[in-house]
Order: sequence, then C-alpha cells, then structure tokens
Amino acid sequence: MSITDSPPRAGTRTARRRRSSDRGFNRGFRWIAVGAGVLILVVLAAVALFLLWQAWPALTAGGDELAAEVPRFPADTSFLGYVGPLVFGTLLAAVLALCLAVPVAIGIALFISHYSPRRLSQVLGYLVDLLAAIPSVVYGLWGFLVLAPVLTPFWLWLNENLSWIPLYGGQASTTGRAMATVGVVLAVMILPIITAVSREVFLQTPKLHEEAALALGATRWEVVRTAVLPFGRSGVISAAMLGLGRALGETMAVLMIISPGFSYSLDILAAGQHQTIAAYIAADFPESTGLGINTLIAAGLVLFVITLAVNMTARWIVARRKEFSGAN
Amino acid sequence: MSAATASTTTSDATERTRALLTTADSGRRRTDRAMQVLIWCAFALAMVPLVWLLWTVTTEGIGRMSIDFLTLSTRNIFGGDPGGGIYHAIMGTLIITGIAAAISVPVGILTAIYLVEYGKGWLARSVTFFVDVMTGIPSIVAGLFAFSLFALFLGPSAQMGMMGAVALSVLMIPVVVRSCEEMLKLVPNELREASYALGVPKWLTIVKVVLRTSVAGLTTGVLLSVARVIGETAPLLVTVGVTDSINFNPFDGRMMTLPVFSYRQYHQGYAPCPAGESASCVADIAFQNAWGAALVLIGIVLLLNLVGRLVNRWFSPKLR
Amino acid sequence: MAQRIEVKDLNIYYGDFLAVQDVAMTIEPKSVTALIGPSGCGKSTYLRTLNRMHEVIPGARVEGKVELEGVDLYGSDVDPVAVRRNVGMVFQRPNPFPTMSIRDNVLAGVKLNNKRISKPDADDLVESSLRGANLWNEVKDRLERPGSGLSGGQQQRLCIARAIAVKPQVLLMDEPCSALDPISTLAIEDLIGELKSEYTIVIVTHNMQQAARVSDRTAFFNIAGTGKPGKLIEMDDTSTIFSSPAEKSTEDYVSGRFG
Amino acid sequence: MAQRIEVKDLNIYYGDFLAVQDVAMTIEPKSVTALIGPSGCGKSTYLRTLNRMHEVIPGARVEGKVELEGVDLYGSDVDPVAVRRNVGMVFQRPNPFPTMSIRDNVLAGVKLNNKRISKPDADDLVESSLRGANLWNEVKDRLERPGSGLSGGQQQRLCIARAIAVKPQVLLMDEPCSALDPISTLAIEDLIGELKSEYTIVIVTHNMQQAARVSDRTAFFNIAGTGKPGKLIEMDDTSTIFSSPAEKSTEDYVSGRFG
Amino acid sequence: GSDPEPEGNASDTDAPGSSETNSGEEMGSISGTLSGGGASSQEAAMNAWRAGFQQANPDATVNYDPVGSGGGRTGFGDGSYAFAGSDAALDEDEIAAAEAQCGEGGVIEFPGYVSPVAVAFNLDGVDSLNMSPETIANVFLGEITSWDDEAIAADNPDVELPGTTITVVHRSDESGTTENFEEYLHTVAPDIWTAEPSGVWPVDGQESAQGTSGVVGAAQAGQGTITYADASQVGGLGTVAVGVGGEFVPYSAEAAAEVVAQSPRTEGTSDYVYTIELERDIAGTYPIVLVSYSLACTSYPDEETAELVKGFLGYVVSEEGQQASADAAGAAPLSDTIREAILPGIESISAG
Ligand SMILES: Nc1ncnc2c1ncn2[C@@H]1O[C@H](COP(=O)(O)OP(=O)(O)OP(=O)(O)O)[C@@H](O)[C@H]1O
Ligand SMILES: Nc1ncnc2c1ncn2[C@@H]1O[C@H](COP(=O)(O)OP(=O)(O)OP(=O)(O)O)[C@@H](O)[C@H]1O
Ligand SMILES: [Mg+2]
Ligand SMILES: [Mg+2]
Repeated sequence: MSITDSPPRAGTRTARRRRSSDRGFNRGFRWIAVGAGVLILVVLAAVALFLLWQAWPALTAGGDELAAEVPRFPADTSFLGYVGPLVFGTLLAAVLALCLAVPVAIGIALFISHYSPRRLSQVLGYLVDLLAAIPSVVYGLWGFLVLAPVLTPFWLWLNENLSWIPLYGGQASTTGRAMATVGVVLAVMILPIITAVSREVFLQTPKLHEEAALALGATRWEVVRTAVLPFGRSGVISAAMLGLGRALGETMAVLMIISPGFSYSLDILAAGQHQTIAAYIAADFPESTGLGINTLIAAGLVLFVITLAVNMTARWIVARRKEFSGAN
Repeated sequence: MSAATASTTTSDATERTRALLTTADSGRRRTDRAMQVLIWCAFALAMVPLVWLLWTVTTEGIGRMSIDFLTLSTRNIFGGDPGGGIYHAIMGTLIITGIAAAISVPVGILTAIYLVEYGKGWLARSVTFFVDVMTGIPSIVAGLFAFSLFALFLGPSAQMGMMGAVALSVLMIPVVVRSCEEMLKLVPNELREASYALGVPKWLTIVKVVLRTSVAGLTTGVLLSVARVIGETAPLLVTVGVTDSINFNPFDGRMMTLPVFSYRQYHQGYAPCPAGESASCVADIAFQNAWGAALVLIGIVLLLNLVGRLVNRWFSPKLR
Repeated sequence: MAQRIEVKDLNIYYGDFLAVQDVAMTIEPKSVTALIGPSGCGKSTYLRTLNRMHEVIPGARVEGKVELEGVDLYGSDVDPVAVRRNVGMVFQRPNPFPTMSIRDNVLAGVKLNNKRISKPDADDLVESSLRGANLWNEVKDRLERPGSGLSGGQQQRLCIARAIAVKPQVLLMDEPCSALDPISTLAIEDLIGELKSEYTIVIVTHNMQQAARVSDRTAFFNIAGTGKPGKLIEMDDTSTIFSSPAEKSTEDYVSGRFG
Repeated sequence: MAQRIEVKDLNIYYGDFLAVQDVAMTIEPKSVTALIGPSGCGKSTYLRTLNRMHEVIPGARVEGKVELEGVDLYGSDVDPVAVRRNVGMVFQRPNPFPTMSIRDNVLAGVKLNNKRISKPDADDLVESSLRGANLWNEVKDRLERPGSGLSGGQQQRLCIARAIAVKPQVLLMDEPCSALDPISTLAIEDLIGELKSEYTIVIVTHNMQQAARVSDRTAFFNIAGTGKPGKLIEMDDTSTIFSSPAEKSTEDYVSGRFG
Repeated sequence: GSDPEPEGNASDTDAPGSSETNSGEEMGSISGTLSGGGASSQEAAMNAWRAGFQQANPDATVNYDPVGSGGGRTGFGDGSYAFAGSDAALDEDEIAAAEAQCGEGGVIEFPGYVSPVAVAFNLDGVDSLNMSPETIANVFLGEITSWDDEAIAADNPDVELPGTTITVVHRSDESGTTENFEEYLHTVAPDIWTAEPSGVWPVDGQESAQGTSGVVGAAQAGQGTITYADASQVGGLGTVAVGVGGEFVPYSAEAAAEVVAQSPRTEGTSDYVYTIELERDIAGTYPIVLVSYSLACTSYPDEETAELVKGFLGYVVSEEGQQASADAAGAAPLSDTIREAILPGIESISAG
C-alpha cells in the first residue's frame, strides 16, 4: 500500500520527519490569505489617499476662491458651511430609509425565521433576496416615473392634515420629488440586505433559549421578545449598518428622484430642500472642471468620514453591552 | 405500575387545575395575535414594491423583447428608429462583471478565510472594520478612484472595461468578504477537527473540507455580491464610457453595459418623429429601450441566481 | 402546590416516526421520579410531553392522555402556554438568557404574566427564588451582572430559580447535572431533595448513582434498537428497581451490564 | 503498529487557565486505557494533547513531555500533522464528512492529503478498514451513498474506519459511545476489544460499566472545583481501580457516591 | 488591442430610417476609431451623425461620451478626446490649454448643434400660451404664482386660465441649457432677472430634476408645472410662444436657425474659432436657443485620427449631416453662410 507502510519503530521516525513541502504549502496558503486581507487594507488606504489628494486643493482654498471657481458654492462661507447641508441631507435620507426599513425588515426576518410555514419561508426568503438584485437605475426609473406620482396625493394629504409634525411641514411638492419619496425608495433598496442578515441571525438563535422561554409559559411573540430579539440585537445592528452604508452611498436612485436643494430644513415633503453627497457628486461631476472637481471629491471625502464614523458608532454600541451579548 | 387515579382526588382540585390550565390570559393572547398579524403585514408590505417593480419593468420592457433586440447592437441606430438591440450592452455587462468577479471573488474569499481560520489580533480586527467601511464607499467615488489609478499609468484618455471592473471590484469585495465570512463560520468545527485528526494539514483542510462544505453558502454570497454591482451605473460612466458598437476586449476601448445603456436611453428622452408616429419612427423608443434593458438585466440576475441554486443543490451536503 | 400526573396510553411521534410507545404511569405529588434508560430510548422525548414542549418541534405530535389532577393536558380547551407555566422545566445545558442580568433572568417568567410587578415584590420574589435554588448567597452582590458570567453549576441553579419563580406545580428536569462538575452536581442534588417537599419533580438522568440518591420512584425505559420505539419497561420504588427489579433487562442495565 | 506513550510533567493551558496539572502516566501498547472522572476534570483536554489536537484551539498550549516510543511529540522538529497521522482520533459525536460518500469518508485521510492511490489499492483499503470497524457487511452495497445517511452507531464506526484507514499507531477515543444507543454501543465495545490486538487505545468514558468492560488499565482524573485544574488522581489496572483503589475519592467516584 | 467591431451589425445598416445615407465614395475609405465626448445635449444629434458617418465608412467607429460639457472641455484639454462638444464656448484659459494641446495649428470651434429651448408647461386643456420676457422671468423667479395671474391673462385674452398654482421645475444638474436660459432672461429682463448666468439655477427651493428627461418627466407628473427644455423633448407638454420684438413667436427649428444666422460672429477670435453673440430681440426669430459647439484641433499626431476627425466633422456640418440632426433631434440646421465660414477650418485638419 502506498501509505505509511512502515515497520514497527519506523512510525516514530515518520512523526519526526519534517514534511517540508507540506509545511511550505501550509505557510504559503496562510500568507496568501493574509495577503488578501492586507490587500483590502491597501485598497482602502489608496481610496482614502486618493480622496485626500484630490480633495486637498478644495480643502485648503479659501471660501472666496471656492465661491469664485465653483458654481454652486455660496458666497461668504467656508468649506464646512458648504458641505453642511449636504451632510444633513445625506444623513436625513439615510435615517429616513433606516427608520422605514428596519422595522419592516425585522418583521420580514421574523416572519421567515419564526412565523411562516417552513416550506414557504425558503421561497419567500428567495423573493426578498431578489429585491437586492434590482439595479439602482431601475429603482430610479421606477421611483421617478411610477412611485412618485402615486405617492404625491398621500404626501399632500400628510402635508395638509399633519403639518404640525415638523417633518410634514413646508410646502409639499406637487410632483412627489421630495426627500420622503427618496426615503421610501432607499428603504426598499436596503430592505433585502437588512432582512437577509437579520434572518440569518434570528435563525441562529439557540434552540435552548427559545425553549427556555417557552418552558416559562411564553407565547410565540414573547419567545421572540425575550429570546430571539435580544440575542439578535448585535446582528440586527450590523445589518442596519450594512443597509445604512448602502443608503449613504446610493447615487443613481437619489439623483433621479430628488429635487435638490441645500438647506437644513426638516420638511421632507417639500421640493428643493435636500441633496445627498453621492447624488450631488454624480449630478455636478459632468459639468465640473478644475477646483470644482476637487470640491466634489472633498464632499466625497466627507461622506467617507461619515461612513467611518457610523461604523465606529455601531461597533461601540455593540461593544458597550458586550457582556450581555448572545455570544456568551 | 401504579393503580388507577386515586379516588381521593377531589373534583375540587381537578376544577382548580382546569381553571389554571384553561384560562388563557386574554391580554397576552391578543398581543401575540396582534404581533402575528403585524409581522404578516410587514411581509406583505415588502412584497408590494417588489411585485410592483417587477410588474412595471416587465410590462414596460416586454414589448421590446425580440431576437433582434438581444442579438444586435445600436450601432447606426438613432432617433426614433426602433431597430437595433442591446447585444453590445449584454456582452459588456457580462464581461465587466465577470472580470470584477474574477478579481473580487478570490480576494474576498481568501480574506474571509483569513478572518475565519487565521485571523486574530489587530490585523484581523482592522480588516473586519475596514471591510465594513468599504461597504459604504459611494459607487461614484469607486469609479473616480479607478479612473485616477489608471490615469496614473495610462494617461487620462484611457477608457476600458478593465477600469470599470476594478471600480466594481472595490464595491464588490466587501460584500464577498462579509457574506463568505458568515458562511465559513457556519462550517462546524467538528469537521475541521475530524480532518486535522486524520493528519491533514490546515491548508488542505480549508480547501478540501471547509470550502467544499460551504460551497453552497459561498455561491449565495458571490451571487449577492454580483447582484450588488451588476446594476451599477455611475462608476462605469466614468471609467468605461459608452459606445454603441460591440467590443469584446476589456483592455481596449469603451464598452456598453446594460445599466448605463438604460440610463442613457432614458436620458435621450423622446425622439421627434416628423411624419408622426410610424413603423420606422417611434417617439418613445428610448424609454422602451431603457425598460427593455432593465428587464434583460433583471433576467440575467435571475438566471444567475437559478444557476446558483443548481450549484447549491449539486454541492450541498447529501443527507441520504 | 404539588400535583399528581397520570399518563395513559401515550404514543409519541416525530412525524411518522413513533419514538415512544404506549406509556402509562402515575407520578406522585411531592416526590422525585427518576427516568432512566439507555441513550435514545425516549426519556427526553417523554419528559417533554409532560408540559407540551414536545409539540414545539415541527411535525411532533402525541396520542393518548396526560392528566394533571384529572385534567387532560392535551384537551382541546387547554392552553399550552398555561400548561408550561404550571409545569416548569430545567434543561440539560444551563440556559440563562445571555442578554439579561441575573435578576432579570429570575424575573423573566414572572414578567410575562405580570408586567407591572412592583419593585419590592420583585425583590422579594428574586430573593426567595434564589434562596430556593440555593444561589442567593453566591449572587446577592451581583444581581445586575449578566447571568452568563456564572459558572455552569450556578447557571443551572439560576435556571432552577427562574423555573420556580413562576410557582409551577410540577418541575421537570432533563439531565440537569450532566454538564456540571461534581461539586455543582452535589449542590443541585441537595436542592432537589429540598424542593420535593413542595413540588412534584420528574428528573431524567444517565447516572444510576444519582437516580439512586435523589429519587423516590424510578422508571426504566428501553429501546430494542435504532428506529424502534422506546418503551417503559418498568416503574417501581427506587430501592426495588436497584435491588430486585422485575425485568431482566432492568437488572442488566442498572448493574452496568450494558448501556 | 501499537506504540507506548510516556507522559511526563504535563501541564495543559487554555490561555492563562491551567486546565490540567502535572500529569504523568505510561500508556502501554496493545492495550485499552480508560480515562474516567467527573465532568470538566480535563479528560478530553488531556486526550487531545496526545495527538497535538489541543493546540488547534486558539491560545491553547502545553508544558511538559509526551513521548511516543521515546520521541517527544512536542519536540521542535516534530510536525504536528505527522503526529496526527500516527495518533488517530475518534470524537464523541460521529462526524463523517457530509459531502462525501461512505467510500470517500474511509479514504478521506488519503484523499484529503492529495495522495495518489490506485483504484484496487483504494478498494482494498476501504474493505479492510470497514471490516476492521465491523461495518463492511452493513454498507458494502452502498459505498457510494453519503455517509451521513447512516445511523448514529454506523456513523461512529465509519469514523473509526476512517481513523484506522490511515494506519495510525495509537487510537484515541473521546466518549465514542455517548451519543449511541445500547446496541450500537455494544458493537463499538466489541470493536474496541478486537482493535486492541493491533493498536494502543485510549478511551474517555463517563460510563463506569463501560470502562470496566473494555479497558485493561484505568486512570481517574478529578477536579477540586470550577476554575481549579484537573489532576490525575490514580492509575492502575482496571480491576484494581474498581475493587480496591488507593484513593478515597476514586472509591467514592466509582461506587457512584458522587459524579 | 482590437477595435470595437463594426461587424455583427450588418443588419443594422438596412434598418429602416437610417438607410438614406449615400455619402460620396471618397468618404467610404476612412477607418479606425475616433473618441469624443462632452455635452449631453448633443447626444441625440451625435447618434444621428455617428450613424450616418459609420454607414458611409463601415470600417470607422465614432464614440461620444455624453459626460457633460465640463467633462468634454477637460477631456479635450488633456487630450483624452480627439473632439468634444460643449454647450459653452471656450473661455480664454481654456483656449490657451486647448491650443497647447493641439499644437501650432490651433483650435477649431463652431456651433455644430443649434436647438431651440422650449418653455413648456403642463396645464389641462391649454397647449399654447403667449408670454412676454418679463412674465417668463417673473414666473421662473416665483413672483407670479398662479396661472390666472393678470400678467399671463393679459397676453392670452382667448384662453381660459385655471387658478392652479405654478410649479417651476428647473434642471438640478449644472447644464448648458440652464445657462442659456438664464442668459436669455438676464438679457431680455435684466431688471427682473438680476442673477449672473452660471449654469446653476439661482432660485432656491423650487422643484428640479436631473437632465432633460428629468424635467420633462417631472413637468408631466405634476399639474401647473412649467419648465424649460430642449424643444424636441417636450413631448405632450404645452409650449410658450415667446414675446420678441413686439410679437409672440412659438418655437420652431427655422425660427431658431434664423436667430443664429442673424446674430453676429464674436470678434477677435482666431480664424477657425467661430462663436456667436446671440441677439435675443430680433423680430420673427425664436430667441431661446441652445448653441452647442464642436471642438477639434487642426492637427493631430497621427494620420488616422486626423482623417477621422476631418471626415466626421465634415459630415456634421454638411447639409446632409445637419438634416440628419434636424430629423433626429429637432435641431436647427446651420445656414450656408456659417457653413462656408467653418469649412476651411475643417479642411485644414491634418496630421503632424
Ligand atoms: N427532533 C427530533 N426529530 C426526530 N427524531 C427525534 C428528535 N429528537 C429525538 N428524536 C428521536 O427520538 C428518539 C428518542 O430520543 P430522546 O432524545 O428522547 O432520547 P433520550 O432517551 O433522551 O436519549 P439521551 O439519553 O441521549 O438524551 C431517538 O430515536 C431520537 O433519534
Ligand atoms: N476551548 C476551551 N477554552 C477554554 N477552556 C476550556 C476549553 N475547553 C475546555 N475548557 C475547560 O477546561 C476544563 C476541562 O475541560 P474538558 O472538556 O477537558 O473536561 P472533560 O473532563 O472532558 O469533561 P466532560 O466529561 O464534560 O467532557 C474545563 O474547566 C473547561 O471549562
Ligand atoms: Mg435526552
Ligand atoms: Mg470531554
């Protein structure tokens, strides 16, 4: 036989023998894997450097110079005063989308993991995953041509009857091309990501904990509340962060739907109030030259920093209650 | 075995027990029901946009479907001419996404392997963290980055499929890493230990046991990531440009992709038809083309998912 | 609080698979009943039918009757949620809720029924339950720490405290000591000895010595082979089972000749 | 093929936690050595140091010597992969590779190592290993079926066949029967009896009866409490351990007074 | 590398609507790939030109990236585009940069694409309105907020105007169309429209949308909306007849061509740079036009590119090419006078 066919005492020698080629492969494979990880860091560093390098002229130029060279740059302000409304708009869009999507996504995830009949749930999970595969241009087209007109009467109604709520104030758009519509479309876009991750997390809830709750006399919803949701908490937060990342960076759909403006207004039904950084870059990049491009990329850098901050916050939130996490 | 129910059991005790066991707390029952309904509603609610969107795309796009539409390019097609097709865009999408996948999938899976099988300490922590950060890079920034990167070496006039693929890779890698990491974590440690105990080195264990066992999950992850980038528009406009001719070479010249095609067609808007609507001049042909391309794109993604399902079935652990 | 359980003609299925066949037994109040038998003979399965936890598993179902003080638990008007509140359960692996503090773990079951329990009441309940589970002295200074920070034995006693906090009539335990070290095991066995003055206790164990030490009556289950249903071979006073059982297989099993 | 193992001054750590302290023992070739002791005393941990599986766990390390026929397994020039090929292991829960057929499972040690083996050689190896594991007759007609379709006992024997197919010198088994029904358990115990004519076998078991039935020598481990290290209390011929052990704690344990 | 393949599209050539090209035999010999980019306003016309040119020269491929005028000028300046389209004429700095790139021969610049910009609105039952320049400025400023405002009613005695609120929809992206429209308003109503034209809409808080299709779509979606857009794109929207020289002129390609023909050439530019100063008040002409320029060099490093640019731009300004863009994009054809003035520049393109 071709395997270790060794006389009695030779086995020890086998144990001793260094199989250098094996070890070489082992180490080689390890370094390839490490290399892939490092490559990611390098790429990210390169992206960050690229942003910084391209943004530098805009960051160092004075407000007057920028106002003279960059068409949309308002007079008498600094770079921060200029990106402020954009940051506000970006966050507003992302928060709106998140507020709409997270509860629904948790609902769907629970539905698939704990409520729907087993057979059905796979098919349903697949269907929701499909939403993730629809290109953002299509979302843009649909949001602009189909959804906005349908939502308009509803927005007008909200504006008319609930305008005392800060969000619904202002002069509602008659074409539906307002932040509220963007929020809805973004919510639909990030729904599948959040759902997919949450679903997996909920499915991982240890049977032990669910049964513990059941044995205490909990109804199905109470099982979900006492065992499933707390266990999935950090997973749902990461899922939401993934969704948030997508919402923050979404370009085409926002670009095609929103009617932009640069203000700190909360009136999400009004036109011409908000703009997100990503859409802004895409909108103005074609006509920009020189310092204008630098300014746009500086805005991109700000978005990058926001993403970084959001992720750090999420990690912090998860870590803060680490000792109560389901991983123990 | 014990005797039958002792006659000492008073019917009183029975009644008390019955009362205990049959009085459902109506408030809690109601909450339970309400939550059930709510969760069903959440699901139904999510189905609305999905079905609506698919319906819109299908009804608007189905009219353009024909052999010509799928096998011709729009070269020399202009105005309200209803001829031509999207073959060039289909090929561009397949080639560019294919290259992006060829770059991202190995890097992503290797990184996931690193994180799950080797990773510890600050390097692993920072890779995890920055992968999260990467998921938030706006696609246009990825495009600009790839453009500048190539411009450093090839000058600013370079536009080619490869650049677009690099831009898409920047967007795709984090998705691959994230999903594959989860999938690899699901492989039971038992199997790794079983393999080690047979005297199999770690790398072979990873390749032949861990990867092999999680193939199904990995396919899902890869498909998710492909779906994430196949619909990108903004970075491709910057890096790959547009063309209406067929180009199979990702290292030279522009290429068209379906999302870009769709976007550009939408942008062209109505065509003036001087002699009124006729067979050779359709005023809203550009919109029809845009929806048609979107439908084909969704079809491609569906097809990929279907293939993925088959791969899953083929490779998934067999239980009987 | 303890109550008698009467099981009649019970067949237990997983889908089409008959896991346990034709069990009939009476479980006396204020006593400890031990279920022993080789692995796979259906002890856990049977135990879980006593508080309708069995039906939680998809496809699982039972035929026959389980009567608590004459009320059939599987009667159509009986609410499984109420059954589980009255028949508590402790599992093989300690399973405190990892996201809750020790205090909240104890109160978990109570809060389901009575959300508005006053703070002093809650404090009293936490103390009495933890005392009942012999854990009070060890944790009284760290009630707000996560329950998962305790040792295995402490976690298991926390689970017992959680179970008795809802004041059940019956307490089911499925190999409660199998994951514990000997010191914790002794602590739990002592606890069982104390609890039986108030509760009807049913305990599954693999450990013959444990069965001999803690139980008043013992039921021996056996199985003819994989795929065959488990059966109740005999049930008697513990001393009888361990000294002079009626069946040959029981004798073989308790004397360690197989299993 | 059997070989002697000599363990000297072995301390086993998980990170900073000393799990097993100061073990010294000699394991004789062509015999069955049983490790018994309460849960958590470090039996599995110790067993896994005998084929360097311990170090697979992040942060885990050992101090001391484990000598296989005089060669220290932890010597700097020794390749852990080669050690594991010479010291096979069978786990508590049967773990055949779910993606492989029965035949491929048996050949896993060969195939996963990218070794080339001719078809007739492979067929021979599969047959001899499965015969060795007492499984050949049951599966010879369905070698291409997935291994996970077998019953628990069959799966465990498949794992044993897989382990002996790489022709190790020593076979370690960590509670190989604890997940099995009594009939499968008997089959595996018979198998162990046969295998000992060719291999050095070390088996961890919770089941005193099993230890008494299958082993030639028995080592008793104990632990003073959670967080304390486990220790080897005594080791002797099985009959001595079960009839007249030197230590009081051993006697208490084997007679079922605790654990 | 290989060029984009012209084959595989043989059947396209006889697709209906594109088969009437029959350029001279001498043109059929041009081959190679030519890449340009710039103003997206030219995209539809460019498609027609490229198609016409490629049909005449089956071995040639022309690409045009609709990246926007800014991108086009930048690309032309740094040499990524052999030719470019721009909605605004090059300023002095850009001329200098382009000249440095092109070499001694200098730059060619001419208005290859002229298109009327319609003021379009969506008002049930109304498909044409008259508006004076001042009214237009006030409407777009948001000063006039209702469709039955006196200022509108005064010019439209025969039309029944509803009291719908006016919703202005402007371009959200920076664009040549916007700049042109602003320029028009600033010229004809300087007291009302005081903002300097810049390509960026100066009024805050109004509805807007991206691109021409965007504004048209948005205008169609709402009631009482008004916008400005390339006239060929306004679809079913109503349009405004603009007050000029005391009369109201509806948009038409001819009226737009007229204003270009009658406006003077900018003075002081080099020979091959033909830019115009639009006169916005010539009676009988349609004053709101988008003049989009084509940019090229007089000399290129290699023969092939030179031949391609020369051939392609020659086709663009030819009568046939202008007719093609008129058909496909509703463009106003160049007058013969202007063509005469431009052709020498194109003829002079050479390699070296
Ligand atoms: N969820 C399940 N689905 C299907 N069959 C099951 C399930 N759980 C247990 N079984 C089967 O039911 C039978 C009895 O299992 P059970 O767990 O009750 O045995 P047990 O006596 O508790 O064994 P152990 O001592 O190992 O805990 C076994 O044949 C087992 O395979
Ligand atoms: N991966 C690990 N990391 C840290 N500590 C561990 C790990 N595995 C086991 N331990 C600890 O080491 C000690 C010995 O554990 P081990 O599993 O060896 O006990 P055992 O005797 O095999 O118990 P059992 O009979 O339950 O299998 C225990 O205190 C355990 O908590
Ligand atoms: Mg059990
Ligand atoms: Mg163990």
